[in-house]
Amino acid sequence: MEEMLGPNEMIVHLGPQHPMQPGPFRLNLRLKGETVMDAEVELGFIHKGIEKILENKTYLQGITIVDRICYLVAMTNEECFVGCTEKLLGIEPPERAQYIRVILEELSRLQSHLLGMGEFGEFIGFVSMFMYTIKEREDVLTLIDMVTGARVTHSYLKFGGVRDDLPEGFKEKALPVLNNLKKVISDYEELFGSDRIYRERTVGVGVLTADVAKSLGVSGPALRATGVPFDIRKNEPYLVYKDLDFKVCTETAGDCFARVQVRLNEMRESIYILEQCLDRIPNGPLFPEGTPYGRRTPVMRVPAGEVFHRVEDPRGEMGMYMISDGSDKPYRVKVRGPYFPTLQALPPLIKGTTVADVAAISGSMDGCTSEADR
Amino acid sequence: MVLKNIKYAIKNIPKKRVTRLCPEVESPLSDRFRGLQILDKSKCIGCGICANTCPNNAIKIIKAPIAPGSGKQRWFPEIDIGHCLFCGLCIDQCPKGALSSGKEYAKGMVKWTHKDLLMTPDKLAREVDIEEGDER
Amino acid sequence: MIDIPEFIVPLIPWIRGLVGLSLVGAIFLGAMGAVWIERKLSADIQFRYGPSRVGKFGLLQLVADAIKLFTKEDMRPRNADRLLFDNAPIFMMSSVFLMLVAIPVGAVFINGVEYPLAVTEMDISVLYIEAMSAITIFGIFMIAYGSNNKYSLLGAFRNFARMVGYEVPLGITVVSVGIMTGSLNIVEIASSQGLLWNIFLQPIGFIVFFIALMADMGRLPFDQNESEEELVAGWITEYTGMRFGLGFFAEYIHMILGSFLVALLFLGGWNVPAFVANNPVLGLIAPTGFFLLKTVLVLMTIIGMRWAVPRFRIDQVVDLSWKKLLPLSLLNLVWAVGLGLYLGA
Amino acid sequence: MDARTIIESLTGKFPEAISEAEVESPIRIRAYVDKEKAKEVCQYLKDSLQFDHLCSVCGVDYPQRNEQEAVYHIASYDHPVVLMLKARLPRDSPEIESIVPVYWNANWYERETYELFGIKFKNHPNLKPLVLPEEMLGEWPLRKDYEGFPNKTARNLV
Repeated sequence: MEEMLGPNEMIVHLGPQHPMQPGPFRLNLRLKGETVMDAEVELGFIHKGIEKILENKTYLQGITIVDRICYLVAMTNEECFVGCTEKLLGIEPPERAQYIRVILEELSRLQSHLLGMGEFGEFIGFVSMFMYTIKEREDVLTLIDMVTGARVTHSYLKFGGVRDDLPEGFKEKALPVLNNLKKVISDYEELFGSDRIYRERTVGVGVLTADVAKSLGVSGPALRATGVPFDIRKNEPYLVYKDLDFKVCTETAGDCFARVQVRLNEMRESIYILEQCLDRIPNGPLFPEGTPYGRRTPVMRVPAGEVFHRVEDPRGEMGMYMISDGSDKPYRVKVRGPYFPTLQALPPLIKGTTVADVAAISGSMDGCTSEADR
Repeated sequence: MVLKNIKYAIKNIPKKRVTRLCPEVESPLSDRFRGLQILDKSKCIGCGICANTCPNNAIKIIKAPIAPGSGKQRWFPEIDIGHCLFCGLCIDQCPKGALSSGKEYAKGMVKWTHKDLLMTPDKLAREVDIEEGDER
Repeated sequence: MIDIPEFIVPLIPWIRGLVGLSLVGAIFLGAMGAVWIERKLSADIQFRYGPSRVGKFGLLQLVADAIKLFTKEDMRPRNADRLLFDNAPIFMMSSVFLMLVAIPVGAVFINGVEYPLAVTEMDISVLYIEAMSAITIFGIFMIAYGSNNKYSLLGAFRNFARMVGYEVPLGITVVSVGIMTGSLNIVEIASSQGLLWNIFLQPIGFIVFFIALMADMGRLPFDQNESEEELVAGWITEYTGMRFGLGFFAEYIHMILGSFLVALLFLGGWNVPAFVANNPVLGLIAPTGFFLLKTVLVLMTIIGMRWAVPRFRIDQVVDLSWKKLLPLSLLNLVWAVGLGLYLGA
Repeated sequence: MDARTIIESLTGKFPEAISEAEVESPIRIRAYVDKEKAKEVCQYLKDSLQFDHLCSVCGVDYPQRNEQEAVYHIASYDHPVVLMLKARLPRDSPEIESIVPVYWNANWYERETYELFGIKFKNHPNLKPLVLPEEMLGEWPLRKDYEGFPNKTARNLV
C-alpha cells in the first residue's frame, strides 16, 4: 500500500485496537483528506485455531469449543455443530427439543441484533443508543440464562436433544419481555426514522446493490437489505422452522439505514416465532427414545462420512463441513462463518467514502472478528 | 427532526436504574447457574470419566482422604479452576451424579497465583474453607 | 437606601473588578460542576447511577480525577514537536481566560444602580470575546501538529473546517444583536434588554446562535474533531496526565462561557424587575443568582444534547453552516436592522 | 432446480473432468473434479446452473492416501442445493487453479487454505498469509502431521 501513496495522501491504520471495531483486525486506509482512496484488511490478531482444536477434541468437547467462535451467537454455532454430528449419527431430536432449540436460537438472534443495533448507534455518535439497547438485551439474556445457566457461552445443546427442559413458568416470564421488546422496537424505529441527523448519516451510505452483494458473497441482513430474500431458515429449513410461520424481511435500498431496518423487522419476526413456539411447544421427551443419547452422552463413535450443514446465524449463513473417519474425534471441521465474507467485502465497500462513513458502514455490518479469525 | 430523540432521552431520566452498585448488591444468579463444582464424596467412585470429558483437561484424579482427618484414601477429582470453562460437561457425564454446580463464581477464586486455584477434593466437597487466602 | 461613604465611590470599579476576578477563579469549580452535571445527566438518561462513590452523590469525583491527572506520567510521543506539544494546552487555557476577562458573571444593584461584575469593561467586548474564542483553534492545531499523530491531524483539520464555517453565522448574529442595541459592549447589551429578552425579538437569531455556538464548542452533534469511533480521541489522542486535563478543562470552561454568552445576549442577562433591583438585600444577590440559574439551564441543555443525538459527518456540518445557517443569519440581520430602527424610532 | 438435473447437466458438459458424482440428498450433491478443470467447471456452474454463491473453500489432508483435497462448497441464492466439489491434489506439491476470477469471495478462503494446508492457488491475485504470521508460512498447521500442536498454539501455563 505504501508504494501507491500519492501526493497529499496518507495511510491511517484503524486498529488492531480501535473503538470502531467489533474485534481486533487492522484496517489500513489510504486517505486523501477525508476520502478513503484504498483500503485493506489484515486479520489474524485473534486467530485461535478452532478448526485444529476441534480435530483434537471429542465431539462432546467440541460443543464447548464452538461456543467460543463468536460469543454473541454461541447458540447458533452450537446448533450448526450439533446438527452436523446428528446428521452423521443419523438421529433427530424429538419435537420438544427442537422447539426449545428454536426458542433459544431466536432469543439469541434477538440479543445479537439488539447489541448490533446499539453498537451501530454508538459508531455514528449516538452514544445513548447503546445503553438503550443493552438494557433490553439484558432482559433477553436473563431469559437465556434461565434456561441454559449461562449468559453467553451456553454449552446447552446435546447430541439428540437439549440439556435441560424449559424451567417452570418460562412462558409467563418470557411473554412480558417479548411484549416490552415489541414496544421498544417501535420506539427505536421511530427514533431512527424521525431523526434527521441519523438519516443523513445512513441513507445512501455504503450502498450495496443486489448483484454486487451476491458477487461479494455477503449473506444475512446485509444481503437481505438489498432485496434478496436469502434466509437459510426458509431455503433449507432445519429444526421445526418449516412448520413455523414467518417471513423473510427484505429492504431494497441496500444502505446502512436499510440494514438496520432489516434487523428491526427481523427482531419483530423473531418475537412472532417465539410466540408461536411458546404456544405450540408439545410435551414429550427431550431425547430420541430408544437411543442411548441423553443428558449423559454415551461414548460415541461417529460413523465415517461427511456433511455440510447450514444454519441461519444472526449475521448470515453459518455453515460447518464435518468429516468423520469413524473415530471419536472429527477428522476435519471447516467453519464457514458469515462475517468472514462480509469483512472481506468491506474494502471495496468503503472505497470512495469518508472516514466517518467507514465507522458507519462497518458498524452496520454488525461484525464479529472473533468468528472471522476463528 | 432531532427533537423526538431529545424527548425520548428526557423521558428516560425519571425511569428506574437498571445497574447495580456492584460489590454491595450482588448479581442475581439463575437457578441453573454453573459456578464452582460441588463434590459429593460419598457418591464419587473415582472412575475418571469427568477427567476424560473435560475439554480443557482441568480435572485430575488424585488420591485424597475420604473424610477430613480420615486416614483412608480414595480416588477423587481435583479441578484446576484456572483452566475450567464452567461448561458443566463433567457434571452431565458423571455416572453417579457426584458432581453438581455451586453458586460461587468469585468466592474462593481470587488468588495471587495459578497454583492456588487448584481445587482439591476437600475444597470441592466444601470440607475446608475455600476462601482461605483470598485477596480482597 | 444604603449610604456609601464618599471615599469608596472612586474605588467601586476596582472592587467590582476584584469580585469579578475571584469569580473567574471560581470558574474552575464551575467547570468541575459541569463535568459532574454531564456525568450525572448522561447516567440518568442511560439508566445508570453515574459517579456515586466519592463524596455525596459523587460530587468529589472530579477532585479524585484531578488528583489522578496530576499524578499520572507525563508522556510524550517520540517524534513530537516538544515546544508545541508542551505549550499548546497552556495556550488553549490562556485563550479561554482571555475570553473570561470580558465576560460579566453577574451584577449587583446598590441603590438601584447597576454594577456589573466583570474584570474589565470595554466598548467592543462582544467582538473581543469572539476573537478570543476563535484563537483556541490555534491551540488545537498546535496540539495536533505537535503530537505527530494522524488522528490528531485529521481531527484538527475537521476543527478548522467547522470553525471557518461557524464563526461567520455566529459573528453575524452577534452583530445583529449589537445593531439592535446600538452597542457592542456586552454589559450594555445585557442590561438594555430589560424584561423583553432578545430571544423574543430575534428568535431566528437565537436558534442560529445556539447551533453555531454548539458547533464552535464542539459538542456532540458537532464533535467531529474528537469523534471517538472514528479518530479515537481526535486532536487530543496523544495527551496524558495534566496536559490532557488542561485541554479537557479548557473545553468545559469554553462551554460555560458559551452558556454565559447565551444568557447575556439572548436570555436577558441579570435583568430583574425594578422592585427586586431596588431592594437593598435582594438587589445584591438576586440578579446574579437569576443569571447563573439561566446559565446552568443553558449548560444542561447543551450537555443533554450530547447524549440524545447522533453525530453529523464533517461535510454535512459544513453544508449546514454555509447553506442553512448563513442565509438565516443574514435574514436575521435584516430583521434586526428593521426592528432596531422601529424600536429606536 | 433439481439435484438430479444438476448432476446430469454437469456430467454431460464435462464427462472427463467430473467423476464420482452422486446425489446425497435432495439438497446436497457431491462430485470430484479434475484439478485442471476446476475453474472451468465453476464458471459453468455460475453461468448456467445458478450456483452464484460460494460458501467456502477448504482443504482436507489425507496423509495415508498421500493426497490432499481442495473442497469447494458452492450454493445458490435461488435454490437450496449445495454442491460439494472436490479436487484431489498430490500431497507433496498441491497446486490448483484459483477460482477468484469466477467467485470474488474465494480470495480470502484460498489465502486461508494456502497458509493452513500449503495448497498453492495458481494465478491468485494476492497469495499471502491471512490469519497466520508471515514466519509461520511453511509449517502448514492444519495438516495432520503438524507437530506444533498444542505446544506452539497454546502453552499450558501451570
